[in-house]
Amino acid sequence: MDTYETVLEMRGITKVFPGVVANDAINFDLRKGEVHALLGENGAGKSTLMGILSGVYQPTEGSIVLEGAPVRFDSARDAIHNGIGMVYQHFMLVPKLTVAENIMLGIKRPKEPLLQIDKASEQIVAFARTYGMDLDPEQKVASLTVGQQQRVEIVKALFRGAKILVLDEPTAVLTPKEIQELFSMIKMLTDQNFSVIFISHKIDEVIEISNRISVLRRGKLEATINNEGVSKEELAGLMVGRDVSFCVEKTPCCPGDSVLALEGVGLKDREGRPLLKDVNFEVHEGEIFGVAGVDGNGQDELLEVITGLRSASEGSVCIVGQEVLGKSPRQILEMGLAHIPADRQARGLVLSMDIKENFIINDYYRSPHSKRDIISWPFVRKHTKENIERFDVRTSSIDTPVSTLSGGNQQKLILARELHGKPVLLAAMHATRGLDVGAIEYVHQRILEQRAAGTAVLYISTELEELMSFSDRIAVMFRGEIMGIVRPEEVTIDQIGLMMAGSIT
Amino acid sequence: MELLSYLLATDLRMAAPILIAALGLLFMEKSGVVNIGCEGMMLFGTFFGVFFARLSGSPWIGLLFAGMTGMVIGLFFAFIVVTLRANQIVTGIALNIIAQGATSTLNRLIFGVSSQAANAPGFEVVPIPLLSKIPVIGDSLFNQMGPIYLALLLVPLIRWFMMKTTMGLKIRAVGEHPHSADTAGINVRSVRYGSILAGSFLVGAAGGFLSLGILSLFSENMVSGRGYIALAVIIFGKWNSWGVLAAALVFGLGDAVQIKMQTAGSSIPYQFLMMLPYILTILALSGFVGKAESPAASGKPFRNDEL
Amino acid sequence: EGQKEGESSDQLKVAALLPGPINDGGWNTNMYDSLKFMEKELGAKIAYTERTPASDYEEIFRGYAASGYNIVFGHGFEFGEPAEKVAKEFPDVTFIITSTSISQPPNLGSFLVDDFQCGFVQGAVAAILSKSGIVGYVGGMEIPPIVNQSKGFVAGAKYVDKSIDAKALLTGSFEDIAKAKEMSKSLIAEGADILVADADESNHGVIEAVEEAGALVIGSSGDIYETVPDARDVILTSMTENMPKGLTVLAKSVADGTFEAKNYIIGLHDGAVALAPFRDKASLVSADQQAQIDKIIQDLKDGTIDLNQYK
Amino acid sequence: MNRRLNTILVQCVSITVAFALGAVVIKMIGISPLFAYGALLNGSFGSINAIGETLVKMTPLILTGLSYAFAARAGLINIGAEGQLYVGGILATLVGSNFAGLPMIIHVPFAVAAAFAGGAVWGGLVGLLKVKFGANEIITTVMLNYIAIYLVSFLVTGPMKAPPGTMPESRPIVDSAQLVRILPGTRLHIGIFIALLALLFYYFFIFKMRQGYEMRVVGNNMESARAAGMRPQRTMVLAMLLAGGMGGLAGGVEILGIQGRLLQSFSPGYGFDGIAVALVGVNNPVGIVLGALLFGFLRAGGNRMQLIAQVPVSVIYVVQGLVITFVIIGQNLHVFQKVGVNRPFRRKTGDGPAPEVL
Ligand SMILES: Nc1ncnc2c1ncn2[C@@H]1O[C@H](COP(=O)(O)OP(=O)(O)OP(=O)(O)O)[C@@H](O)[C@H]1O
Ligand SMILES: Nc1ncnc2c1ncn2[C@@H]1O[C@H](COP(=O)(O)OP(=O)(O)OP(=O)(O)O)[C@@H](O)[C@H]1O
Ligand SMILES: [Mg+2]
Ligand SMILES: [Mg+2]
Repeated sequence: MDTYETVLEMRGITKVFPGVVANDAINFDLRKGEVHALLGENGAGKSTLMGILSGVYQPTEGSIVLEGAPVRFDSARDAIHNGIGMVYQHFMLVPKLTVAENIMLGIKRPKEPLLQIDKASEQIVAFARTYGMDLDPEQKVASLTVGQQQRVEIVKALFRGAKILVLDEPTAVLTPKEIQELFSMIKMLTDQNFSVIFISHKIDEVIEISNRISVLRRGKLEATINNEGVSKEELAGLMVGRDVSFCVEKTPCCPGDSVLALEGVGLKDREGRPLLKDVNFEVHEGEIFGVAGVDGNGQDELLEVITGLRSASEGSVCIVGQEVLGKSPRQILEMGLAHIPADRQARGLVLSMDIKENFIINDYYRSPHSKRDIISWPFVRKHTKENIERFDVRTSSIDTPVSTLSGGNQQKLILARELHGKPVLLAAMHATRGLDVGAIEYVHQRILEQRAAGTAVLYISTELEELMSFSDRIAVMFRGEIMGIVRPEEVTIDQIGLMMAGSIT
Repeated sequence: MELLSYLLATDLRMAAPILIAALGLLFMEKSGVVNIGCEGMMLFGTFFGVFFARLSGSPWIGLLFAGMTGMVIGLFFAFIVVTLRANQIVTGIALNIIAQGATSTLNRLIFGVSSQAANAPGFEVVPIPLLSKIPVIGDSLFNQMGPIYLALLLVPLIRWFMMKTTMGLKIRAVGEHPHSADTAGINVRSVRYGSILAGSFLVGAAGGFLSLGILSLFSENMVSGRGYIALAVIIFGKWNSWGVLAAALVFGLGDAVQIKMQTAGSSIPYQFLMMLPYILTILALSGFVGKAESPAASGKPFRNDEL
Repeated sequence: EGQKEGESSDQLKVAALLPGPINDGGWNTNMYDSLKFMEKELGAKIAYTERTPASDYEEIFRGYAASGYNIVFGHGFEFGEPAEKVAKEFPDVTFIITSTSISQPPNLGSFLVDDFQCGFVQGAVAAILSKSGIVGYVGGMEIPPIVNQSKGFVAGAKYVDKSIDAKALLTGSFEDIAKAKEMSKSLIAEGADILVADADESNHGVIEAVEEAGALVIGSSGDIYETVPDARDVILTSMTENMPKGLTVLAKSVADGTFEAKNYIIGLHDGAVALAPFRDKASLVSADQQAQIDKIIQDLKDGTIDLNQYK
Repeated sequence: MNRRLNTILVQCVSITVAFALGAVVIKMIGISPLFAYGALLNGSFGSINAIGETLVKMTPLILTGLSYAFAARAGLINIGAEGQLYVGGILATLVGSNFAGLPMIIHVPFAVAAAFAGGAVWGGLVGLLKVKFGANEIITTVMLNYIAIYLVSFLVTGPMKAPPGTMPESRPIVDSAQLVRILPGTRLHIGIFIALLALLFYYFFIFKMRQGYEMRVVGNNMESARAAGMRPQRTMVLAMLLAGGMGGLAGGVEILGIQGRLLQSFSPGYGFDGIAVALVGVNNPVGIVLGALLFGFLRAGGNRMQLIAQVPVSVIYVVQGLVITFVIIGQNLHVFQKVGVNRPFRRKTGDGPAPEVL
């Protein structure tokens, strides 16, 4: 392939937000049938650049040239009509609407005031099939798995005639199998001359899927390189501007007493369908116990049962020998539980409140944080400041609302809050989701420190590589059941992948 | 039997203005707009309904203009809550206060201060041939005023519109998740403007029906809280037009029963009878309606430069 | 308006506090008309506050008194207490409260229409003329003038005929016309053929119901044959209370210095309260019936019927 | 800060525009706007008495504003201050018109506490219905308003009616339970201190106390609150209890300080104005005072406008409505500035201060 046809050019794009230059004179081009990856740390400006391409933002400077002609997108609508299909980092689907309704939203079909949902559904199903996807058009989006939702997003974009597909961190929420499916779909699309812009923090993926790679750092384009023989380290270096180590340096595990013990834990939903079935395992002091599985196979419920947010219908859960079932979340926290929830914004933080207020959310009611129902803010300020510094949360002040922190810093804040007091048990889920390599490295180190200090760690994730390199043992969940507990040294990723799909070792 | 027929007829009549207003509110709510100023909007409708019905000699024209008045007010409301993204509740409260003052002022400026209320030709009962002869329900259901039939027709029509048309889908999407709608190329603001205007037409017309159908005159503050009740009816009816109908009927029934009990010489203090519809609502809400889910973006202003 | 001859150079200034809007066609309009009448007859300068909030009675009394008004009316029993308070501060200003019987020399008197008596006549007339033997009364809020009149109504009807079914209903509001209309319809559906409307603004609702459902209406507080000419088809008669005249006489007595701080009651005996002629509906009243009505009125005037025993 | 100055400037301009529009209406009915506004100012700030009146009006408005604000902090929309005010009035009257002979130092606090308790019951009921049955608080508060108003009507015409006579009013508040007037020649009474204390309490409770902190967390993100071991249901009930209590206090101070006995429909809509007070003041203590000042000014001056300039009450409503509208417009004019200052949008599943329905 020597003669490339350039379909899209972004020239000298600069975007200034108050106080931040999110994009700084970026030149970016996309060729027909290629996958062009956009790599960069959190806050490097990737989403902003794509926001400009999709008409959500208007650039401060610079221009967009589409198939040779300069264009101007004043709204998402303009971009869509020009064949730009955007799949956002946070999906833009309406949960209460069905798949078909979501896909039909905004399709421009003049003179058709009626939905004719049945006819459209047929078309959608047929259309999706041509790209090897199965969709149930009548299902509500809220009831789909993330992977399925992503497919809906992609079909939605294609159905509207997108020629250029932008995928913003599409793999962050997928299982390995789903990632492979996504990749084969991307290949199918590029074979049919669609062009794809692929955004990710994950260097391996980028290397696997893309033809060319552009690296952004702090709003500037560092380099655009052909994906031939570039090394992981090289890219990582470009991304963060320093060397990054990829191996988790881990001392051998020397597990102590059992800290968390689950026996025959079962849970049913309102209709009586099992969410958890006979779950048994133990996590010991100084051990990282990984839980692998495709999202929605009971991990959420498992965590909820352990943290007391939900009550199991049978079995027993013990923390250091004490029964947990029937105890309130607060009582469990007081037993020494630290909790990193799956969705930091939904369940971990209160975005509109400030850093110190978020920091004390577990301890605010007890001395020395408060005395006789009155919060001692001077202590809280001092305490928060110390720990914020210790955990390297970057912020100008502890009085700023958490909503202004980047994702990485939000996660660090949660770590600072949960880990500063030497927990007995750390239950974490998706602790590195959406974070850049630097931040992931940081989170891992902190958790390893805890392990070294004797904390038992329950680590739920969908990232198999991470689990393999990071955990001492791994349990694989499928439909609410533990399919097996393995040691990472003794299995391959593929074997775990199979267990995640329901086969027993 | 006669009692039942009577109750049904009274129920339907008392429910109609609330129903029409609630259907209008439903449009707005579906697109994520809460209009607590419904009371005021209705009041404008009552006044201009009478005004134009007098002018033209036709209650239908009065009703039409009552709706259009609603739309003018709706445009103003939309500008403040959609374009300026102001808090919808305060705006609604301001609207209520203005309406109370403006309609009274206009009434006095136009019709003068007299003990003869500004009256206008009202709607007549139009019995539907044959159907109105059915025992019990015939007399109550098919022996009503024109707009009541229309209001009843609107119920399935709006349901159909929301579920089966492209516009309806857009409105639902905007109310549930405006940002998704926006990125899907839907102009969220226009959709909200449109919903507010369409809804305001109905709310205004509901006022018009109160002053031209239930009565045939204008008198200051005659809406008497029905706008607030319409808001409750939406929630009670779970944002579904059939539910709204049912809820409006519950209120109407409360009123009908209450009136009936007073006429029958009940010894219960009349204040308790007046409370009846409200107590019924609370009980119903706590007993079997349960948690209702509003459109997710309900009441929240939308800005499209956030992503 | 020019000043009347013989008056001192400073014009009489009269103000009133009203609980509702001046155009309610009932209680409040009565006071508005009275003020207008004083303006015309006495050349008074008039002012009024409508929809006076309960929290501000006292303050508004004080406001008028302090701004040089000679007479301040409180239009309703509820104004009594605050007026008593303020009256002490302004001995030169005369306070007159309607619909109550309080007095506080030297400068606070009251003016009461005998509502029970009005209701009694209305009830009697309705009972005499009713064909169905069922008569109704629709009142507004539960306040003394309404309650008294409704009790009088029932007493009057029973006085004529023990077996008559006299139903007295309250809407609980002067503003909810729609409810008044439904109530009246309901009464008519129960068989009532004559209704008394005594709910101010909501009277319009009663009248509409009567027009639609076919019955006759008796007005209260004023002659609705004059004030609601459109409804003459269904108007039987009214109890007229000539409040403008009565109040103007009082105001004049203040100007003349002959005002006494006492309770003035107006009723049939002094001619300020009367039953309006049947006019268009005279054909419905037989000579016997007319005689019976006249007798009752006469007996009330000279005290042959002692209403206290019915209260 | 520059921005604050800018905000104040914008607000001044928008209020001026509102009054200018109001002037057009006043002119239309044939009254000199200058004269009318002179009366407005004169009636609200023109004399000691006028200032007293403005403060008298502010007293219940601060409290009903707090009623809305307390609930809003826990993510609830309380339209029920009006009803809470009525029930507070009932209880204040029950205590205040009985127990003659108690020393004032006991009787007043007792009556005020009763008012608080009455409102708290009325508000707490909303909270309970919400957490036990999921009954939407907007509806239940609206319904309970009507119920309370009819309840008062029933009580003053029945069980609580002053013994002789037919007047629908309760017995008067006895001297020992009346709130002392503090400024000679005005009606200003110690209720204003009760309101200010309540405001102080609000500030302290919300920002310094752990229950207030809980309320804010629950109001902003219920899920995070639960995960942190809080009990959102209790917190919501507590919020509604306090909100109701504030509404009840408003009724109490009004009866004990101004009206002196219970009458039907004794509130001129303070409960509804309170919503606007809190919203104009963005639930912030200083904002609430300013909001109450604005409304107190309009109410006190409005009376005077009717009394002196003979501007009909309906026109006064128009002017009031315009002022609120333009204050809202002024608060939101920044949307016309080029770049938003807000945070980029994200899917905030359980987040944002917005309660489930707004
Ligand atoms: N709406 C906005 N207002 C102000 N600043 C913004 C806005 N959106 C983004 N920024 C700024 O632009 C920078 C780039 O953000 P962007 O979201 O494009 O980064 P990103 O590369 O997508 O990060 P990530 O990998 O975490 O998704 C951020 O550092 C932020 O400071
Ligand atoms: N409105 C804003 N004004 C100024 N700076 C902002 C604004 N919004 C965000 N930022 C800055 O943007 C940076 C990154 O924001 P961004 O939204 O890209 O986070 P993120 O790392 O992408 O999180 P996630 O990966 O979870 O999406 C942060 O440093 C934050 O301080
Ligand atoms: Mg991001
Ligand atoms: Mg991004």
